[in-house]
Amino acid sequence: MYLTADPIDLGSLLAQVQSPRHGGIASFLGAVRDHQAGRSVIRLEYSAYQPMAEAECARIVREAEAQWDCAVALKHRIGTLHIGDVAVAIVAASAHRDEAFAACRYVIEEVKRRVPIWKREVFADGKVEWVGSGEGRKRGSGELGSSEDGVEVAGSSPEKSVK
Amino acid sequence: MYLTADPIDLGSLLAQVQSPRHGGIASFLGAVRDHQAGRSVIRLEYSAYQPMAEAECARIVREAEAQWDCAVALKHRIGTLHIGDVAVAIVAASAHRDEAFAACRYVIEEVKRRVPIWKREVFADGKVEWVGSGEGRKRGSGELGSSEDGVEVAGSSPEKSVK
Amino acid sequence: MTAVASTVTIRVLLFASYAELLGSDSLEIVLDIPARVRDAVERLRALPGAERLPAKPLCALNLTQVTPDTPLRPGDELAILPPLSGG
Amino acid sequence: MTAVASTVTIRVLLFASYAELLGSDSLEIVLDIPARVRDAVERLRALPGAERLPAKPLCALNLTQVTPDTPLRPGDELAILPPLSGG
Repeated sequence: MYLTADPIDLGSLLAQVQSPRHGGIASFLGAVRDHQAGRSVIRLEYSAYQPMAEAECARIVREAEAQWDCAVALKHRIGTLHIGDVAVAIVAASAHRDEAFAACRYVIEEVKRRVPIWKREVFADGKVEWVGSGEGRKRGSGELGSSEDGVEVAGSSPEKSVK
Repeated sequence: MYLTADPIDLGSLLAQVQSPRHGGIASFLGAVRDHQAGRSVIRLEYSAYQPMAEAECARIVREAEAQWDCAVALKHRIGTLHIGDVAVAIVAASAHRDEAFAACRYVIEEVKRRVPIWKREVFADGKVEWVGSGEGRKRGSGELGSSEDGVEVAGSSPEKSVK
Repeated sequence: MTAVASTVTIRVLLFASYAELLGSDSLEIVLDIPARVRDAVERLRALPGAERLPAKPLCALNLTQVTPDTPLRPGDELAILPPLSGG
Repeated sequence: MTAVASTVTIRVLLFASYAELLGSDSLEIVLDIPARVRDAVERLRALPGAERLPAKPLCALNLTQVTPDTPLRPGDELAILPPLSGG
């Protein structure tokens, strides 16, 4: 299971991939940030198309492991997350660090691009906005709370926020 | 203190750099691998020129933090390490993941290139070799247990292993 | 065997902002044969509140991403996906 | 003030394989003035067991990397560094 409603435990992801063969272990944590384009964020709410998200995560992990001779662990959290909570965690372990870094980077980029997960931001001013629709697209780059890596719909998109 | 004789605790490094401002946290662990160019490794023994190593680690961390607007935590272990033990750990946290990955990668490369630390490999066949002298240089790339990133002496080097 | 059907019934799943637009995260629709993904989307866009659904949203049929031309068969599960924002 | 000294005494630190070559990790050497880093290295290479010390090893003077031309002053700490292999 790549998706979880529980807090992500980096230690257990590390344990999944550590091995006497592996000298380089790269990891990435995506955490909920307190700001987005100058606006104060209170929390994020993640939802997913779970069976497809699980299948897509499995494909991404297999691709990375095949391309870089490494072991990859991946978890994405869904539900309500508060500032500082980890939304996504990736660990890639390989004999050498080049492969570990490349695999880790590949997995986070592909997760953002391909896995059917959505988040909405709850702002300090009470507004609630789905990331990636309308406003989200205009915000420029960001880690969590931006849509720059999301698959864009090949047509028009909602012009106003969905409350 | 960047050098330590105790096991490295990744959790405490994460705690050093996590902040509500940070959405992307990249980390790297260099662990002792069980092989080096086809030979079976039993353990590694690390030593350092400690005051210079501390000063150089501090410089590298400052450089990364200035260049990528991030917070960096770094620990390098010295003494005797066994297979799977973490020799070096780096955590870089930033608002965005590009900066976190770039800073993390910079720090490990510079640590290997600039910090006066040495390791010797103890092989299963009983041989003991300083990494980076003679044999080490011929082995090609490797994570731990290789000299490809080490500062090379600008002259001749010992042609035989130092036992 | 029963008589050849002239319609196809499929399950449509809606997520995130699209579920809010339509006020539902799952509905069944019946389409005339032959039916393609685009026909299902067109039907959805005629529903109240759905005028802001894009003409060509990202779609997955039975968990795999598909184009608007993909034919629909009875019992298919068609998911209409808003722009992804995981990570 | 005492008379002007004609020699300079420095502390030399040796590490890793170089400490093993010389059988010591620290020693004091006395050099004629004017003395530079290269003079200290030359003196070390004349010691028993040190013939495999490179002519131009990586050197740090008082914790900062220096070139062979760097002058030595009384009380300096000169570290002779084998190829680094941290990480």
